[in-house]
Amino acid sequence: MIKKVSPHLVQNEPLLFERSMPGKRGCELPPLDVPAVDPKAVLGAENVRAEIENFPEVSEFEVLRHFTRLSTWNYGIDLGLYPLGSCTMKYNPRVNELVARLDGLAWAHPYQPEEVSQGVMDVIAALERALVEITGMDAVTLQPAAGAHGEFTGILMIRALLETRGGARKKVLVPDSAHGTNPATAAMVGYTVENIRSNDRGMVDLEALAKAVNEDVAALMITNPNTVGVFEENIQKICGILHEKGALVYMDGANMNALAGVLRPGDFGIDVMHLNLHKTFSTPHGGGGPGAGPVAVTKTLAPFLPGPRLKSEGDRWTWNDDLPESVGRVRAYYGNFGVLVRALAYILAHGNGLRQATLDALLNANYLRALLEPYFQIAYKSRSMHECVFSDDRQAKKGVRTGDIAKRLIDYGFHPYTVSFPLIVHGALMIEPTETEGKRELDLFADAMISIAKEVEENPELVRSAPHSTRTRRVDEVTAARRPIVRWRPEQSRHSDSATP
Amino acid sequence: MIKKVSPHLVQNEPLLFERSMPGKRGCELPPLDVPAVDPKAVLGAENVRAEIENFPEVSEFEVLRHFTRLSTWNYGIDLGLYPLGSCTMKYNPRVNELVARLDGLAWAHPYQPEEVSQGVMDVIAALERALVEITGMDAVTLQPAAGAHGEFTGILMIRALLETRGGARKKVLVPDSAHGTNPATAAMVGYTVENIRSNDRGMVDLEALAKAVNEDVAALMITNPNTVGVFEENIQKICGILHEKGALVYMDGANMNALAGVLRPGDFGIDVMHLNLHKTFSTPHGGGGPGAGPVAVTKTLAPFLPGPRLKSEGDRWTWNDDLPESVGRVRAYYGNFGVLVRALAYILAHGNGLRQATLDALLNANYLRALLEPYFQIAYKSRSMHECVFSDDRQAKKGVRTGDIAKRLIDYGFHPYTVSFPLIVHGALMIEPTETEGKRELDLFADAMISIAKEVEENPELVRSAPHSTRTRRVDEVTAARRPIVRWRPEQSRHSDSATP
Amino acid sequence: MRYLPNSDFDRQEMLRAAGLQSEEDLISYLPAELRMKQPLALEDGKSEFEIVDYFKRLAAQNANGYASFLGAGVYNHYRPVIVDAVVSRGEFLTSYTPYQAEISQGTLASIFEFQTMICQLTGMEVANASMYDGSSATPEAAMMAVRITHRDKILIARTVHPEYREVLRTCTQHQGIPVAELAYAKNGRLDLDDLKKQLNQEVAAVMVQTPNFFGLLEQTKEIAEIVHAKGALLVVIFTEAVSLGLIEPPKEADIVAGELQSFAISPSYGGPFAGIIATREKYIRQMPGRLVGETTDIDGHRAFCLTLAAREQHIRREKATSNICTNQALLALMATVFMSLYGKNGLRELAEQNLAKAHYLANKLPLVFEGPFFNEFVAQTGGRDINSHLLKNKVIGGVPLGRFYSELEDTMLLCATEMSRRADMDTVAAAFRAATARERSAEAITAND
Amino acid sequence: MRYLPNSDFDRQEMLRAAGLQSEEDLISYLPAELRMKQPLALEDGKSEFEIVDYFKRLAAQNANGYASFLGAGVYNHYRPVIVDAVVSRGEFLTSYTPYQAEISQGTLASIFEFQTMICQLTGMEVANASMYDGSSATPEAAMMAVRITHRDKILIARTVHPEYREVLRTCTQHQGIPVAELAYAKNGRLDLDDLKKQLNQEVAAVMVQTPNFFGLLEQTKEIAEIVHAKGALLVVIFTEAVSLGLIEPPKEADIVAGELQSFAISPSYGGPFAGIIATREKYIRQMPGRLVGETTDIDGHRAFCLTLAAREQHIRREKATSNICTNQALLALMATVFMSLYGKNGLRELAEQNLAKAHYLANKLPLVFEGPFFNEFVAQTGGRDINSHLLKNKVIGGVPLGRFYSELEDTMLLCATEMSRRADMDTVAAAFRAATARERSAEAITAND
Ligand SMILES: Cc1ncc(COP(=O)(O)O)c(C=O)c1O
Ligand SMILES: Cc1ncc(COP(=O)(O)O)c(C=O)c1O
Repeated sequence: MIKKVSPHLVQNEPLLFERSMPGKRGCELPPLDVPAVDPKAVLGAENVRAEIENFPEVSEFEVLRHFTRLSTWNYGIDLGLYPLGSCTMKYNPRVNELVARLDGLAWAHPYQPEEVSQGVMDVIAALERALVEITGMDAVTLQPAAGAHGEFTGILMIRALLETRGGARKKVLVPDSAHGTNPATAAMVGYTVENIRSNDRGMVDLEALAKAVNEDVAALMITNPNTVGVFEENIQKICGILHEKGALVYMDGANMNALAGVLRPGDFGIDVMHLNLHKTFSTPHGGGGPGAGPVAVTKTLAPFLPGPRLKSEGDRWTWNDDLPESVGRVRAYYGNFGVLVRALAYILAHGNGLRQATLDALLNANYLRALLEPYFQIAYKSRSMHECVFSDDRQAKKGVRTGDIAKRLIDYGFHPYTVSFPLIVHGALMIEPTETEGKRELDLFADAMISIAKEVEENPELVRSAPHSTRTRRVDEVTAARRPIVRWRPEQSRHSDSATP
Repeated sequence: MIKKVSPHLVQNEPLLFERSMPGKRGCELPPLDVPAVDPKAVLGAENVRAEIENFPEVSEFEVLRHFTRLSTWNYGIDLGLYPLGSCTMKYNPRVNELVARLDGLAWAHPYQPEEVSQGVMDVIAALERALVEITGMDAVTLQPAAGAHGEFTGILMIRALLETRGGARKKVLVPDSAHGTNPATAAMVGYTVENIRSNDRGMVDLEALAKAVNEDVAALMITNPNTVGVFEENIQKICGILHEKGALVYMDGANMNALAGVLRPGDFGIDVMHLNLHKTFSTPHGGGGPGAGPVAVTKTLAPFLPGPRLKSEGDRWTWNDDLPESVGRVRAYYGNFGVLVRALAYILAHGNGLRQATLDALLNANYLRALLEPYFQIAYKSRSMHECVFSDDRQAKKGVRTGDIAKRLIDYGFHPYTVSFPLIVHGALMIEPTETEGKRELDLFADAMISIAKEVEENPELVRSAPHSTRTRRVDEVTAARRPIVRWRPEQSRHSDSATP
Repeated sequence: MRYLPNSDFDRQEMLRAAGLQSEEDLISYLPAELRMKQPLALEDGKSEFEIVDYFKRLAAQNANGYASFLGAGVYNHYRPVIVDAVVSRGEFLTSYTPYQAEISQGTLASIFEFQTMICQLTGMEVANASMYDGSSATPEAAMMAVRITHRDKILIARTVHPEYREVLRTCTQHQGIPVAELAYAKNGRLDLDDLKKQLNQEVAAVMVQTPNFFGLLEQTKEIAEIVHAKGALLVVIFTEAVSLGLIEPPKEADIVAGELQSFAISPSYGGPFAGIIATREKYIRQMPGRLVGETTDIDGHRAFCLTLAAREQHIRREKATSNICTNQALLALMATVFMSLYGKNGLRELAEQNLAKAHYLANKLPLVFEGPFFNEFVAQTGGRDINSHLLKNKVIGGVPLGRFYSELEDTMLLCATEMSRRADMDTVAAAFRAATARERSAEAITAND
Repeated sequence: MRYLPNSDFDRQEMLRAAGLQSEEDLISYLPAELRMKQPLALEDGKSEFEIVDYFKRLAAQNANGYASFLGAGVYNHYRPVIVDAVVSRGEFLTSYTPYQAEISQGTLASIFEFQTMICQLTGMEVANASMYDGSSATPEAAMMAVRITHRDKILIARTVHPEYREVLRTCTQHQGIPVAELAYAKNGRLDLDDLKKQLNQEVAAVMVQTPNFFGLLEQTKEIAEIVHAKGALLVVIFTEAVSLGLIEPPKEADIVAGELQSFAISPSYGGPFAGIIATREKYIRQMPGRLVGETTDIDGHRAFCLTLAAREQHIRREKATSNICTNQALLALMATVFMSLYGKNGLRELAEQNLAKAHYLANKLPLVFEGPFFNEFVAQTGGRDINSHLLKNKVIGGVPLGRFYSELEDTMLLCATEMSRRADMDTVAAAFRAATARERSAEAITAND
């Protein structure tokens, strides 16, 4: 039975362009307090554009109402459990939004004089310190804009280090369970990618790894706990194997939410790693970003960090650009500062209590696993950390796949888990509850999953054709890709949609 | 056909008490920086309470999610047209929320020294000035907390004035079309109420009025435009009739949205009036408040205004308490200041352009009237100002009443109009679109109303049993009143509601 | 104009549909002599940027970032961030009185929770959905007592907030409800002898405030016994809701009238706040204000709706229990969120911190009264202008009581809350000490002359 | 802890259900030598009040309420209030990449609107859902050009933002993509002769920025002709999106890479911002980043979904067009709301105000370059420390260019926007004049010696 949601109504809404009407606007300017200039005169007529064709013209209230209505078509963590595995969809504390918007922080210009920037620099320094402590590494850069960007930065540093040691080498090893950004990153830094298979416990196969590691290998990119939520128990051995051949170990720290306060990658033998502040440190996912992907490194790699770096000079901070070994900037300015503020606020809120948050994340995942294991095929028997991954094997026999179960969950009032990832699990259901969910919500989720498992037995078509109760029903992604319409044009719209007037 | 909304899902949510679990909390305090004291020691054991029984214990995120979910069961102006007649449900500009929260305003204490309060006092002075200009009256008090409170203040002042003229008199005249607060107010000030009937044009019947006015009459409380949206064209004569007998005229200014920038009550002969800042001046209705009900008066009545009053002393403001004729405070401090800030921001935004806003309000109402008149019985043939009032006479023949049509509108995605008020209209449908609605939304509303009119003909039961598509269906108000349950108690809940886990 | 969604094109079409030629036709039928000939003497409409700029400039002219020891009915408590996150949701902010229950369950459920928590806090059986504020709840409670007892006299303690008493007088003066005041004793609490003296069979209600205006706890149990013995009702008023986290609730009261500003409502120069009235179940039909009740919908699911509207003006008109209509729903929602966040233990800890801070400060100052106090107390200034001195150091001292009580000319009412920093309290203590020292040395000089 | 909803009671029950004895059992199987023996060397968790207080103190250490003439890729534009009202809605703020289209139509529809408006503004046919920022969009555009042309050399104008060029170098250095820079002419714009000289059949793309780093308009039409004649692609970069309200869009470009910070994204010490890449339809499958497309649901209603995922890392892994995953959706939403609010006419007026303000200020200062500029320009300081003088008056002057261009040691880049007040511009002008006057009188003194 569906307990968590009830049918209700949501407002329809056309696209802005369809709402537009000549002469309207939603924002006005103060009167100009200097003489107007003739654009054609100062810029040259050829440089002045005609009006922006079809650009919307809408009043303020219509804009607010437009986006408010659109928002009601969305699901967010604020509405309920969002167990999207590998994404750590935890509560986004609202105080973090407040502090990030304080004038002195939000309106700081990256080029304003350092003497009137000590506060922002202090934020950066404090966060670097905290992340060093949490990871057990030696130094951190906050420049990368997201996890993938951090990976890029880290692999680039490995490359730069290896070059000083005689050559960049050719290959990066990536376990077959890795996230897609890992191989994509290696390729962007000019490496070829070699996959390492996982063993039947969901961990890197040591033998396969040992065989693959040679003087051509620059690094292994390992995720720990890995994408099946399992701790790589041989992590120290793995690092040893790589180091023995002069290769390095990059750790994808997307799953740091399983470790903070309990284990430190710095103790594993990791050389470089990134963190996803929008995961472990609760900065909002915002419909797909912004994120931040700080990179933590050992002392050996520290000189290669992107510049500039903060340096203390007496009692004040200054930016140091004089970094001869640095790989160079990976982006303009100093990183996604506004995201850094939020992450620091989150760390301050927990302090050394981060360990409890981690334990709760593990408990929630293990609790769900225990409740669901009777109904779904667990991918690996190994112990789970912060997420649990099932396969749709049992349900597939009835012709129902993980994607169908996911859509049916929507009818039950939940955002689905991560579908079909990691690739090594056949029809994966990857479930990460995070520590900010309580037992009540988890019980409702387990009930829903179990109920769906029964539906699969009794009425698989019901599941295959889900969702049934949403404003938008199953979306035709195939047509979207076959003949892409990626912008609105007058009269071209594909829809026959009387429901959006 | 229902165009404006689609079926979707909303989250269920128990009451906070049902969510509560010992040991949780959603807010923490900084460590105490002074020695703790033993409450029993300093207060006496008998003065220290036991724990607050059944008081909720919930974590921060649960609180946020709880109220977010609850919010999705609501309809607000932000979602669509809210044509609640007499309530002027217009857009609430978000900038007003921002400025009302500026530290220097939101954290000003009413007893802080005047030398560090000049900014807040300036806000009050500026709003008083603007309201004097808009109403054409001579002085304004911003103290009253809402319209009804303003009425009370105004009638009290009339009483005080009349007492200086030899006696408070006995009666207050109230047209039968008046809002319920008018007679209730008169009673609270110790007057008996005499109803004046309206004529067949929806206006005060001059003859009936003339007959009723005598030396026992203290005042007439008139609404203009009145509650059927019609301008009292004889307003000057009406004032004359009252004044001739030494009585005064109170104007309920709830409908000032029809006048601002076009007509000024000060020119009608009005002695006292109130404004509803939460209507005409767009401060948010907030689910039922806060409001503010400034009272504007003629010079004659000014000495009776509640104190303290602002007074300028050189280049600064000071509060003047030395007001021998004042009726006294009607509330502590200086009024709903936070509401005043928002109203002033709204007035600044329009400035002298308020006239256009008024004209748009009139246009919207007249447009809707034109579209609906073929299907619904207009209450009076007189011209409409900012709202139009219909009767359900035609639909009643099919057994469908205004309340049923209202509930059916919900299925069509609209908040209903005001139901069954004013009382003089048989089965009233009182529709006030306000100027912040655009033609598109009005067209959808008219379509919905017309469609319902057809449903009444073809399938009245469909309308009588509406709404059909909301999370909560028609609510049993009779049972609620018969055996009132106005608080939660463990195990007592009336519901059999598996849908709220 | 950015707030007006109709374009000129829309307007033309709509005028046509309404059978009108021009905008002027919308008003041309109105008495010509009344139609404004001149535009309003207001400036041109301002852009959002200018509006923000204007108010920022005004805001900067007030105390900003000052430490403050003002209380006296308006308290400086921390406002958790979640509160604004909730009340900024358009679904709460831009809805109105929940007449249409089917699309107002969010507001209704939250008011039901509010009513319940107010009962739990005050020890009463029923509570309404809000009054304008504590000061206006005071006469409403008095009039309610008059209706219940069919008596008409009110006794109110002088230790009730002076402005509340003034509002009571304003509201009762023309209703034939005589109001008399009860003296306070040396210890700053209601003088029980004066109460006994003035109390008689004509008295509908005795009104006291606890903690009272001087911050002291009134002996509500003893008072109740005296009052009830004469068949009158006891109305207990509170201005500092945080005290209810720690202090025995006034269960013995017949009506409780209070102010919830302390619960996440910013001081805002005195409003908007949220008052409440709570009482015993048997008096429910005499209560003013909105009430939400639990019921079911036609499918049998739990639902909430406004109830007992037969008390209210829109049904009963001149026979209503009050004329109140729009009240303070959004502020009540703030208070609800606040209570939910602090919860059972948090609210107690909050109250304990207030107690500790106030006692820390009080211990360093010369107190006027001796009784048990919560987070406010009266200190002796000895006629010295301590406040001006503090103000120069960006500290706002206490409320000088001379303006309300001529006999307390040389005193001030100070308040310390969880927001009061120890260092600032030490500054206040030092100012008191310095003033005494200055005077002593001044005396010394005078003596030496 | 307030963020953790499980009570100890819950935890015990859950442990039992999971077959565990204690919390320790959740980790006891992990290598003992790796498990932390000590708690993290962080302070105890802080209350919300302390967190706010901490950041307020830090915020107060930065420039607050200063007038600023900094630009250089980060602009000081008014942020309409509606923007935060929209992005604060939990439904937008707390959702993630809209993989599950059926409950993400809000995000998807808004991105579709974003992509459309970016096309309308830039004159391109398709635009993606966002890149990290303008600087990272720059190498992405370069690599895209390499994929399209199967050539591997990049030419980039020295008038492109220096930090963007540095990022390009960082990203291309290990991919075998040589990057060469193109000189600027006396007039501060790309030196067309140098372009012609360096351009050859190996060049995949020529990258220019307009308005360029000096604020000047590049001659993109002429450049395009030269570039296209050699079969290379033209990549046009922009950092000041407001300019697109007024300036002819770079229709002749093959790829446009830009930064939308100007559209309601606060400077935030340099991020988070939102970059974009827009291009011609035929190159769509070589674009990096997310794309939203229009389709229908099984009932035939219009719907949106992520599309052409076959370009992306989660499908293509090492063969993906980029490794980008999480991008800048919420910032793109801010920009979308901003564009919707200003709309067709507002955006133009905004651009015109920027133009007027910048020209007002520029007219009073000694300029280094002569060409047409939008809202930034380079002024000659003559080696005088004008900025320090301004800073004392709470005015932040321009960006000294010596740090990026050694040949421009005695110059600064100034920016004026709609936020620049005339009085502050007059202050800047006066400081320039005063510096010259001081120098002249100093010269006079020296001459007299
Ligand atoms: C395991 C893993 N690695 C890397 C990433 C990439 O991080 P980002 O999306 O921040 O670029 C993700 C994000 O989904 C991930 O789950
Ligand atoms: C005509 C009229 N008069 C008076 C009032 C009372 O105003 P308030 O609710 O602000 O007390 C209303 C409010 O609904 C009204 O419509």
